[in-house]
Amino acid sequence: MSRVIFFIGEGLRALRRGAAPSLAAIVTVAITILLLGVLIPILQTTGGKANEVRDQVDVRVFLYDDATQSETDTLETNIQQIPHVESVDYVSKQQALQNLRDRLDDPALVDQLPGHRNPLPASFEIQPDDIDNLGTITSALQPPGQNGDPEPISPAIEEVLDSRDDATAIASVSSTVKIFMLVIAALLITASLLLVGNTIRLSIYARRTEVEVMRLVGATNWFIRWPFMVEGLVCGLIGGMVAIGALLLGKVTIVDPLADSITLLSAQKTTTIAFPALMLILLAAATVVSALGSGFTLRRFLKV
Amino acid sequence: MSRVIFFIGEGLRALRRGAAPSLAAIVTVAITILLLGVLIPILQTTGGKANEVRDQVDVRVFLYDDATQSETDTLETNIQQIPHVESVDYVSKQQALQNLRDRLDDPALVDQLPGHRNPLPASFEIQPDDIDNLGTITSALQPPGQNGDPEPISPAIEEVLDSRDDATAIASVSSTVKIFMLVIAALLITASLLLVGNTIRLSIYARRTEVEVMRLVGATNWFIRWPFMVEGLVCGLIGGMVAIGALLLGKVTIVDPLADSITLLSAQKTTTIAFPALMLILLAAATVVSALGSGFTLRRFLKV
Amino acid sequence: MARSDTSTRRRLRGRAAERRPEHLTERRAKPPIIELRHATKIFPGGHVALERVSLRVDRGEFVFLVGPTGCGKSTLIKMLIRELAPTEGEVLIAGRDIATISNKKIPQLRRRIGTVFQDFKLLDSRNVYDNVAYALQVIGASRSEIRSKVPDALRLVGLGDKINNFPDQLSGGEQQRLSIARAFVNHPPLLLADEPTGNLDPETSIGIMQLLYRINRTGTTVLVVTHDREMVDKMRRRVIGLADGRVVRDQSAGMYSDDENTTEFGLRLRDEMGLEE
Amino acid sequence: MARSDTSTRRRLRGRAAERRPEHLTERRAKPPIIELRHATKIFPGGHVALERVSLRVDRGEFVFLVGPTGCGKSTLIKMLIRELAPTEGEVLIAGRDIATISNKKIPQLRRRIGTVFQDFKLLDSRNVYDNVAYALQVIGASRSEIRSKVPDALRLVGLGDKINNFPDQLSGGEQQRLSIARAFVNHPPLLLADEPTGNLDPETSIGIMQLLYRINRTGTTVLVVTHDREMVDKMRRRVIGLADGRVVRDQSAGMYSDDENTTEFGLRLRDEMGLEE
Ligand SMILES: Nc1ncnc2c1ncn2[C@@H]1O[C@H](COP(=O)(O)OP(=O)(O)OP(=O)(O)O)[C@@H](O)[C@H]1O
Ligand SMILES: Nc1ncnc2c1ncn2[C@@H]1O[C@H](COP(=O)(O)OP(=O)(O)OP(=O)(O)O)[C@@H](O)[C@H]1O
Ligand SMILES: [Mg+2]
Ligand SMILES: [Mg+2]
Repeated sequence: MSRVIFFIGEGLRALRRGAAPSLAAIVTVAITILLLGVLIPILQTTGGKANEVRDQVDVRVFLYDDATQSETDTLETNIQQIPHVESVDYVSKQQALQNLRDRLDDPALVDQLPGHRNPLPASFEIQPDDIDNLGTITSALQPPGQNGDPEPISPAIEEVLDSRDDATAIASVSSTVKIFMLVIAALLITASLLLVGNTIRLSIYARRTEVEVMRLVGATNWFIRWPFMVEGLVCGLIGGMVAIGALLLGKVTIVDPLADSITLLSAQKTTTIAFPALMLILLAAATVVSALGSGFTLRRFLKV
Repeated sequence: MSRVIFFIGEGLRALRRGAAPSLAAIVTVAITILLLGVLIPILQTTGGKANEVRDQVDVRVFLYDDATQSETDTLETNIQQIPHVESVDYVSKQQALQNLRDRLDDPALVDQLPGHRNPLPASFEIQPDDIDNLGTITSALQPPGQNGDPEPISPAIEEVLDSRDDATAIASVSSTVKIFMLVIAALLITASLLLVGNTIRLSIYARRTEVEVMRLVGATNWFIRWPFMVEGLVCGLIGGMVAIGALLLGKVTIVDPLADSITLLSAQKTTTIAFPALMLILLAAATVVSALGSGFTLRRFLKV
Repeated sequence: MARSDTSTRRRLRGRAAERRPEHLTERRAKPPIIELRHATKIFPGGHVALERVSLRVDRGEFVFLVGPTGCGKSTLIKMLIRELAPTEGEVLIAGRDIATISNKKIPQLRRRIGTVFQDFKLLDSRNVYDNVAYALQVIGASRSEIRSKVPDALRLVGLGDKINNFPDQLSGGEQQRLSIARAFVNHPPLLLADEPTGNLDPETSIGIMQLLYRINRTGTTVLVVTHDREMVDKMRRRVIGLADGRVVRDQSAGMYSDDENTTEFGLRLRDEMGLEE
Repeated sequence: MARSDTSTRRRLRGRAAERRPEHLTERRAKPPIIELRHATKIFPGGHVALERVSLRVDRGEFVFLVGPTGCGKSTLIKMLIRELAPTEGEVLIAGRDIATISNKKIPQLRRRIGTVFQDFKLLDSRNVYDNVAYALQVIGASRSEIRSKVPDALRLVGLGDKINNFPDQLSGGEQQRLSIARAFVNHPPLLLADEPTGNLDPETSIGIMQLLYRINRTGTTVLVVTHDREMVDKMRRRVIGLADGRVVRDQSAGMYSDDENTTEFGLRLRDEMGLEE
């Protein structure tokens, strides 16, 4: 117990004196955490967009404008019984127009469809349980008839369309975007680790003679290491908190006011980690990395 | 002259011995340059997208489907004579449909406009010389008639539409995106400077006793400083070259093969700096920053 | 110096009296505390610092190690605490070949050997008090033990009023004495002192030698490297002479009374060296 | 040591002969090379290291500075090269108050003063040769000058065969001699040596003292801090005694023949200190 107090006291010694090595460690941790805190949410949002695209792969069943309500209802029930169908959504003509409007950069274009005629048909949007089962569903909707041509299972069906051709393209684009984002995220995290490790290494190098002396007067490796780890932990904590303070400040003063006007920022998907959770993870990472980094780096100087 | 050779020799001394401080400086420079080299092009592309949006603000004149060719031609001439008009583009019905198709995430939606009826009208797209002159152009196209209501200047005109309402929104969104990107870029560059400066500071701190001894045996500040600056310069150069090597490798093996499938990557706008130029700038920056950083930081240790 | 601190001295002398019989009677029965067997040290680059050195130092002895500069004295000391490993031959401490001690156990060895380094090896970020305290902290001494022992040790070397100075705020001689205080504060059974009086004036040197003598009388084996020929001559203790990495002299200079007490010893030294008390 | 290197010695002696008249006749006309006027140094924390110290050292003198450990000798040396500034009073070098020298000109002052630091202050990342060469590089010496002077200086202190060692590969005494070589290699008009023989055996110490004496005979003023009372007694030069930060003794110990040459001097020292040549 008194050991623990001693190690903590020792760990704080360099910080109390405001020694250059600990300050350098704090600065590096603060900056890398700040960068991660800014860039990770951006990467997440971009990755989220890619996922959205992937979700858009579906089978659409377009209906004649004169399809009756009962035809439509029967069709919906039938569709729900097809294997591999995850969900079916009915999209009315009005809904279709609204969707188109939402997806255009310039919604006015739709409003100006002259005479306000609505040329869009009603449809069913069918989500497959997997992107690969698109074909099965399509064939179930249009089993081959007597002459070998596909025959729709309901007279209400004007046309069945699956995005099978696009599917492969979209799947590959969305996965390349995601891989790309993952690569950048991995790069960022590796870079942060290297930067922090590098600084810790140099900060211990600056005190290598002291470490050597400690060894020579009979300190065990762990006796030397604990205070350094406590110091690393505290530096990580301070650096992380400084960074998170700056991030919160930036969020409140810059991002939040803008969030309304930029969809990119407001589009927080369920796949993205919530901001407070991210901050906690970063803080924990900073603390653990610098503590372990200190302990680990020290090995090199404990050979005497 | 022999001075210069001496300073260069001295500057390379630490590197020749593979001393920890210079290695640390190289690592930090390499990592920050790598990050900048990856993130700056991404920021540039995003900023370019924002500019594109800004360019889309215009006045549209929609024409009746039954407008004659001569009516159309006359109208085009008239429009060109309106003040503040920068350019006029005729968009045929087919062109309009094609545009809509291009702007949708899911082009199939347009193809499925049932019966392949084309509901979109032909139109003129008028670019104002400035986003603020939209109103003037619109009024010139529809001067108030006798009863005070706007009267189109040609019978071919079904409707005149300007994106005045959107204009402010778009202008603000596009400028916020740009500000946001600038903020991130500034943050990145500041962070890089701080990280490199921090490492340099620590690397000189690790050798502060040597600097002190040099002072005590009669070395002038510049006599001490030059070798450190040469060392900084060389570390910057090596670190920069390592990073640029990695970037080129990454570009050739990862980005170029993907560029075809991801429009984000292939959309190199004229506003973005070309890749080789960026690399050169980064290399120069790394070299200059670490050389000057070394010289500057040393000041603190030259007080003896 | 220590002259004013009679209580500590009495305490030390008391201990010596208790231990004396054991260490006198059993001295020959136990293995020598230091033994070198044909120990050779060749530095990378080829310089032969020590060449087939063999010597034994028994428990409780007081030994001087002398020799011209660069003859390998510090190298020998460094081998005893395994800061350096011999290129050939064996180094035994208390009968054990220290090459066979695992890296993890080396701190245990070093804690039982107090070392005054030629270049002091102080902890620059700690003040005088904490430098000495560190030697107790590594052996896990309690806070109260540290609080009582450290000021005593510092008073004995005459640094009682410099407790809060950092090493770079001390004179050369003060740094040297700090290094000495750290070496003996945890009462190690073996004390190695590499030129402990190189930066001290004759009067203070005698005080330090007197202190080492007193520590020796409590049963601690003391090995002192020195260039102070006068001191060596006057102290009449065993002298090992090195030259060019070889033992060239090893004489247990007779005619010294084992029972001379510390005050008598000090008086005689001062007298013979022409210093008035 | 230097004994083998007769050519260098002859060269040095030749110079001495040329300069001698000038420095003997004009000695009193010029301002003293070192002058302290009521110099006081109080360290932050309140310790008074020097208290109203006044003294003059003329050009060409050879002066010993003695005193117990912690009495302020190194502080005085540090004030002479403006490593420390006096709290009160003035420090004049060659008649100029060094407090009035701008920070940019301080290196010029230091280049004209060779200093042997008590803790050596070697450049750890440079080998023996480069450490000495550095003192010539700072004054802008040519490569050929460096190539001829550095090996000479190293031979004079007996480090001719350690040219490629780094400081941490030298024994204590070797480091000390390296520091001495660096101090005199550029023939400064003033040489300050803070305990230059603390880590040396008596024989090597005499060699170094002989070297300092020889340097002094070329016209260089030499100030030596030492604890070696025997050496001080035998050399019969001026002795300034400090105690507790005050000058307590300043005697230009008479009866020494100014014209005793270096060999005679060395022989006499060895003889009087009981060392056979
Ligand atoms: N790391 C090393 N590499 C090469 N040579 C070394 C190394 N360490 C010491 N030496 C050489 O070994 C010899 C013995 O060194 P040591 O330090 O043992 O001498 P010493 O007897 O303590 O001398 P001193 O009285 O000057 O302290 C010296 O000549 C020194 O130059
Ligand atoms: N930076 C400092 N802060 C406070 N006190 C100091 C500082 N430097 C030196 N001292 C004190 O000033 C006194 C004189 O120190 P100085 O180094 O001049 O002694 P010295 O005469 O050279 O002794 P030695 O013979 O032991 O080298 C010492 O008592 C020392 O503790
Ligand atoms: Mg030694
Ligand atoms: Mg001193």
